[in-house]
Amino acid sequence: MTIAEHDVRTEASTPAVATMSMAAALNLALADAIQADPEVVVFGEDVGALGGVFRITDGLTARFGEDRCFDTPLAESGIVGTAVGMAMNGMRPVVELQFDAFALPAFEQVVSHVAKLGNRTRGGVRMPLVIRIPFGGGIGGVEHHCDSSEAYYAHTPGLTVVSPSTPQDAYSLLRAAIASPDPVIFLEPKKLYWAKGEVDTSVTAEIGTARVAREGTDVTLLAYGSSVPLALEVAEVAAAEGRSVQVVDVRSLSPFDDETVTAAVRSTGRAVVIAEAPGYVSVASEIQARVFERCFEYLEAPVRRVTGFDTPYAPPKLEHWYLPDVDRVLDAIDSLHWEDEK
Amino acid sequence: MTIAEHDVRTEASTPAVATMSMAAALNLALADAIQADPEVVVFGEDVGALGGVFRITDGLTARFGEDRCFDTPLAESGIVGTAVGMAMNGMRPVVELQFDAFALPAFEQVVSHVAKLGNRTRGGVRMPLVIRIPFGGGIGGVEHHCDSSEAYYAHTPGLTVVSPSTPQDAYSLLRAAIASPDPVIFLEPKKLYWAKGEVDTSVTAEIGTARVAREGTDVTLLAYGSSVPLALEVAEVAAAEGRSVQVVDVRSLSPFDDETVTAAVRSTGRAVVIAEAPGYVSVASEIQARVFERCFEYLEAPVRRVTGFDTPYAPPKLEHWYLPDVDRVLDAIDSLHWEDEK
Amino acid sequence: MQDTDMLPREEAVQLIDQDGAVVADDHYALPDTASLLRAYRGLVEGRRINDQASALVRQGRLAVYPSSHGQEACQIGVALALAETDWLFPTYRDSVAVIARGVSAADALVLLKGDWHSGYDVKTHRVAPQATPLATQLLHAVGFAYAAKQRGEDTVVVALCGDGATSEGDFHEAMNFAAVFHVPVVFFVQNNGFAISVPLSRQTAAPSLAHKAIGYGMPGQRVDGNDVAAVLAVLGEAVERARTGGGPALIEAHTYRMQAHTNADDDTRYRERAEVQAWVARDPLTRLRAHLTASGVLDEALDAEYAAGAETIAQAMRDALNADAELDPEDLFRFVTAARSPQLEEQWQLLRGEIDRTPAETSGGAR
Amino acid sequence: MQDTDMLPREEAVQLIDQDGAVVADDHYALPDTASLLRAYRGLVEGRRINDQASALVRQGRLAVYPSSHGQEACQIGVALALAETDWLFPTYRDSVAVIARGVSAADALVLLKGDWHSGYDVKTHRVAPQATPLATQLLHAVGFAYAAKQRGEDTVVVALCGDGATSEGDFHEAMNFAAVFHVPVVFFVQNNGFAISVPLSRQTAAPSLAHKAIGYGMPGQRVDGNDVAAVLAVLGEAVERARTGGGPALIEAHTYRMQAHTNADDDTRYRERAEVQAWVARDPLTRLRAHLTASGVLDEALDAEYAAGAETIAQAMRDALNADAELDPEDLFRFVTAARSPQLEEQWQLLRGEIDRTPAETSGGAR
Ligand SMILES: Cc1ncc(C[n+]2csc(CCOP(=O)(O)OP(=O)(O)O)c2C)c(N)n1
Ligand SMILES: Cc1ncc(C[n+]2csc(CCOP(=O)(O)OP(=O)(O)O)c2C)c(N)n1
Ligand SMILES: [Mg+2]
Ligand SMILES: [Mg+2]
Repeated sequence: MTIAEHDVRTEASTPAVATMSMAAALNLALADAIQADPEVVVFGEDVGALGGVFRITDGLTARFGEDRCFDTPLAESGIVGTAVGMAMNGMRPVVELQFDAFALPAFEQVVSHVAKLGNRTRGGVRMPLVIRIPFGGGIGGVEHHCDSSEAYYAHTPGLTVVSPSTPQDAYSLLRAAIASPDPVIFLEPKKLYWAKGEVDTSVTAEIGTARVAREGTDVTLLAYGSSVPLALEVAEVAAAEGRSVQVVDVRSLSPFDDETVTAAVRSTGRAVVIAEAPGYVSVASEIQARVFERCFEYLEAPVRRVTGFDTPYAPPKLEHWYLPDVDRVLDAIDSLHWEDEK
Repeated sequence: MTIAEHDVRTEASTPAVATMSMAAALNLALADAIQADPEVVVFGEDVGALGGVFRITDGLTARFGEDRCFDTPLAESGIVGTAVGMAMNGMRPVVELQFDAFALPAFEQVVSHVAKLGNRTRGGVRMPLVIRIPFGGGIGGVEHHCDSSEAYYAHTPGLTVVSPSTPQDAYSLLRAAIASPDPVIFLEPKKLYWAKGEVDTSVTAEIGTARVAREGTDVTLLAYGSSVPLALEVAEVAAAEGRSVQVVDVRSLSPFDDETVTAAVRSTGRAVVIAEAPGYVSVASEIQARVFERCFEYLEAPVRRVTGFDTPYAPPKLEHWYLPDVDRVLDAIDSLHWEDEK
Repeated sequence: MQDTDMLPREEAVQLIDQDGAVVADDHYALPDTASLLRAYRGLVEGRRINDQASALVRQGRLAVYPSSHGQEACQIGVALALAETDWLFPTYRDSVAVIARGVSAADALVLLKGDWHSGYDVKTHRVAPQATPLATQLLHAVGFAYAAKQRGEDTVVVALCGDGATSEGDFHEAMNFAAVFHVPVVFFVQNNGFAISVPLSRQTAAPSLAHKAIGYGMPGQRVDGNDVAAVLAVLGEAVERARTGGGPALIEAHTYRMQAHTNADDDTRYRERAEVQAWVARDPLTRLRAHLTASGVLDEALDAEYAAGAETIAQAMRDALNADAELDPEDLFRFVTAARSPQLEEQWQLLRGEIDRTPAETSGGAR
Repeated sequence: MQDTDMLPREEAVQLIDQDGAVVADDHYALPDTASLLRAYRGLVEGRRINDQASALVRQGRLAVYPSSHGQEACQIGVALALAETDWLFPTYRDSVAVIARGVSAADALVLLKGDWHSGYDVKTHRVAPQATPLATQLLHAVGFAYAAKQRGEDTVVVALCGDGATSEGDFHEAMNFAAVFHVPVVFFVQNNGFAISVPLSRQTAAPSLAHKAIGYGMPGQRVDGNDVAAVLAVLGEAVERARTGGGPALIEAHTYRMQAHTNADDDTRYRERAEVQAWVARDPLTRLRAHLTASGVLDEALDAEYAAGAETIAQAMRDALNADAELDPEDLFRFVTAARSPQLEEQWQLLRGEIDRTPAETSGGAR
């Protein structure tokens, strides 16, 4: 299936509202960004004629030419390292790394240069580049194709790390990421690529802000990426059981929106953090720790987290046991000292 | 200064007690391990004739020959990748990567293979290799020479991550790491290389265990690496002010000794985590989160952390403002709701 | 060795042309008839394995299959060039070589079926797990060979990768370590013209990939990768040189991936059908069949016998893959480290509790 | 270009021998007298900068200094071969080249003094920050050149690295990207025989580092790195070819690091004094002085004038480095990202509170 077949392509100049998949929204954001700014260039492995293994860059080369969207040799450090040089020379590179595990060869470039060049030069050189990574599991992929590596990036000072959970955020956050003067690690939940939603191209997103995805009064679920639809599903089930569940889409993993998150958890007094990645030393542990610290006086129960296990990602046939699911989150909610309730 | 000048070299066969620097203890552990097991090989950049930039491998090539300790081409992924192959073929490689930042080119090999090969092969192939990294700051080093990257490794399932804070642990933990059937990231706090202490070569260490470094009843400091001496210094100052501070040397960052840590914090009801690395999504956040979760009912105040800032490591002349110090830890302790005390 | 002796020939070595005719070569001898017949049988089986696996993907029994259809001369050549005590370091595309090395098809396909990350005992078959992260396994091969050399064993290691993988930093580091430590490794690059959709012209501007060898101080050679005779001759020479202390070598085999990258790929997006068609004439199987038939060593009966043998393997593949393996979720925690940490045990107990509470009829399958 | 034209010569190009005599070359012309005189002056200044910086280390004013003493012909050759609009991507060892490019010594040494991670405005001088992680900057150079080429600018980028750095994966990826995208980059490797303590024989088994070029499809050349005339000629040719659309090139300069890796190093551990001594005779300065003196263009008065000019630079270095810079701890938070995040602001407020509470007399220095 190609995105062109979805027939959602819109001219950048005409703000439009349409229902489309997250993949289509990302494709549209890239096309609009290329059109809006002559310095935007998209490159990586298989992003040209093929349109990317997930077809996110579908049609861009045909439409804008090799100068704006092109394939590179197969070398991730090379891709990120040349992007650094292009950014130093005024371009706004948007690179695709094919899967989380295949972003790892570029890790030195990301940590030692992408994250630090702006600081090193006292802002004399900025790094307005975006590294897009199809991220996470839940698609039955074999080893090295389902990892979640947000912790590596979020821990690294100087990097902005975001992950959308809706087509709207996919569009708006990607546009914001490309417009940002700072380097952005843009994590695209593979599992949600084909989930549809409404996209209004005139809506802008502000990096660094969380979004309350559902109101609720008893407990707050804090999630991002593919865990957001899971949290919403949990909220539905819990509602049927009489529990009012609030869902916050953290969205911006770094910087973090303490204001929204703290206010949300204080309002319910209970919280569960959900994420696919192994939980140990993770974004989930960070959220858990800071919520604990900032909401200590308001908590009815310890903040819990439901995450992937601290094991390598499961093979496809065991994936369903590995990933956080509705029951596991409900169990965590159940453990939040409800017996103390009057 | 060479380690040979310290004149602490001891034959492996004769257990001995002597006072020596951490550098000398590490050198001794390597020598003893080479002597004890014909499959142990030490290699990396400058570890041969030079004895390593920190002289940790001083004299090993001269004593045991090029077959047991040798220099490689300058390529960290190459060093770790060949170590993987050697381990597959029965060797026990102990590699040195020169500084935290220069371990990054090997990150893909570490995450995708070192950490996962045992799991991939259902234990058919084990990875008994040790990656030694001189780690952390406080030595006035220029950019890329003072980073703390334990979070990257601790987050990665399959890796064991340890860091000694005393010459005794340096010796015993390194011997344990080399003897381990699993891959170990061995983080050597540069700042402590020349600090001396007693080493008894007959003492063994168990990976996965924390160590209560000082008893105390009012508050628990949780630290590792170079933060342990800092915590002990804080405890001294606090004692003078009438506060009894317990210090736990976490030592094993993964796996983590929940038992010791939880018992310690429950006994005091207050805790501060100390680490040099940027705090966001860090080992410190993990410790903070799990202590919160496990000690919730016992806590008089929120668990705090004192860490490096979420900025690139400071240049030498600003380092003293960047690193956790006695005052900053004392401030954190002061914030732990003592006003509630009767 | 003169410096320029490390450069490959201008033209790839070919011993049997696409019509089955023998090409005279003043350096490489045509393998003997028995070897060619054995190779032919391997090609027949290899082709059948590829096609059966692709069929199993269509039937939903395999999650994914990167076929080596068209590249079987490389796959079989590699398997036959190695002694039993030698080691192979393959990639995801090298299932046929792995099977030809003695691994059962059922075990070889565990990864692609999705039961586990690798399904065979690497030590029994002397085959490393198939590597997915590109070029990384080349370094493992070097380290493995280093250890063998240190012990005085005469093991040779053959490391496989594709044209795309030569662009990775690890390719460079592996070639360099191998040359500096003079270890018995042969790097065998299957240049099939594409890295997924990216053509060779986007991977390199060099006269050939084999021209990289001199930059490390090892010999490079190019071979017609659809001519199993040439593959056997060139690889055989490099393996023997490595075995007798001559150090590493780089061999580039010119071949073509006749199908899409995997079933998930759509190769009509990036290459012309005419180009694919042109390679049909260079098929490794047909040319060797023509050669052996013309030489009178292969007749219809023998060919049918080989086909029947291949069918037996295909049947075993169907049997193995149509059966659902009993999977144990505790396996997730069993092999992460040698001893299970308290944290992992705690996580297993959580999962175990969930499993115990899951109604029996669904506990084995997807929730 | 014929394939083998990409191979370097058997011997490094040399235009002036170690005694100052001109070496006839049928391809490279000796630079004119004005250029040589300018280069000589650069060498005098470069040597003085190196020695002054080393002295400042001994006086505790610089944290560390990786000296290019002995490599000045490379440093100055590079600076002079570039047009003003060209760009230089240097390493930690290339301070002399950076200064020769127009950066003030005070600004160039900020990193090594410890005040900040880089001290000059890269855009004014068209010099990237000096790179510490080896070979990483080569990729930046390629990307930079790519952008220049896309815009139709005639900028050439020269990327520097050492012999050790050629072993890194990033070296390979940079060479390959440069060749595939045919960008105007010249890779200039200063092969000084050592990577800290590790000799060249542990970095490569190749006939020369320049032999790597053909494996990427670009020309490689070797030059006597202690002969500034040869460096200017060979580098000049490559820069001009790049400027006129001829694509990238790799140049290996054979030179020697006369001092330890840095002041923190002890080179007696890994090399014989006799070897170091042998290179004294090949010093880049003395041979050019001999040549220019013999040619009658340099006399004692002019030499003294150059020495005085160098002394002025040295004096400026002393002045700059003996003064303590006013450092602002808030800088730690100012440049991490374009806008300061609430988290960083919170952390700055924490530090600011501490600073406010610190007794005035200690607040500027170490606690
Ligand atoms: C480090 C890394 N980057 C990207 C990928 C994704 N990927 C899988 S196969 C492939 C193309 C490989 O091409 P080539 O090396 O020519 O081998 P072929 O598939 O043609 O056999 C890519 C990009 C990967 N597996 N590993
Ligand atoms: C990726 C990386 N690994 C290791 C180091 C540590 N290191 C700094 S300089 C050096 C030697 C470099 O040798 P070479 O490239 O020959 O340059 P030279 O110092 O001789 O100029 C090493 C190993 C580093 N800076 N970066
Ligand atoms: Mg290929
Ligand atoms: Mg060098």
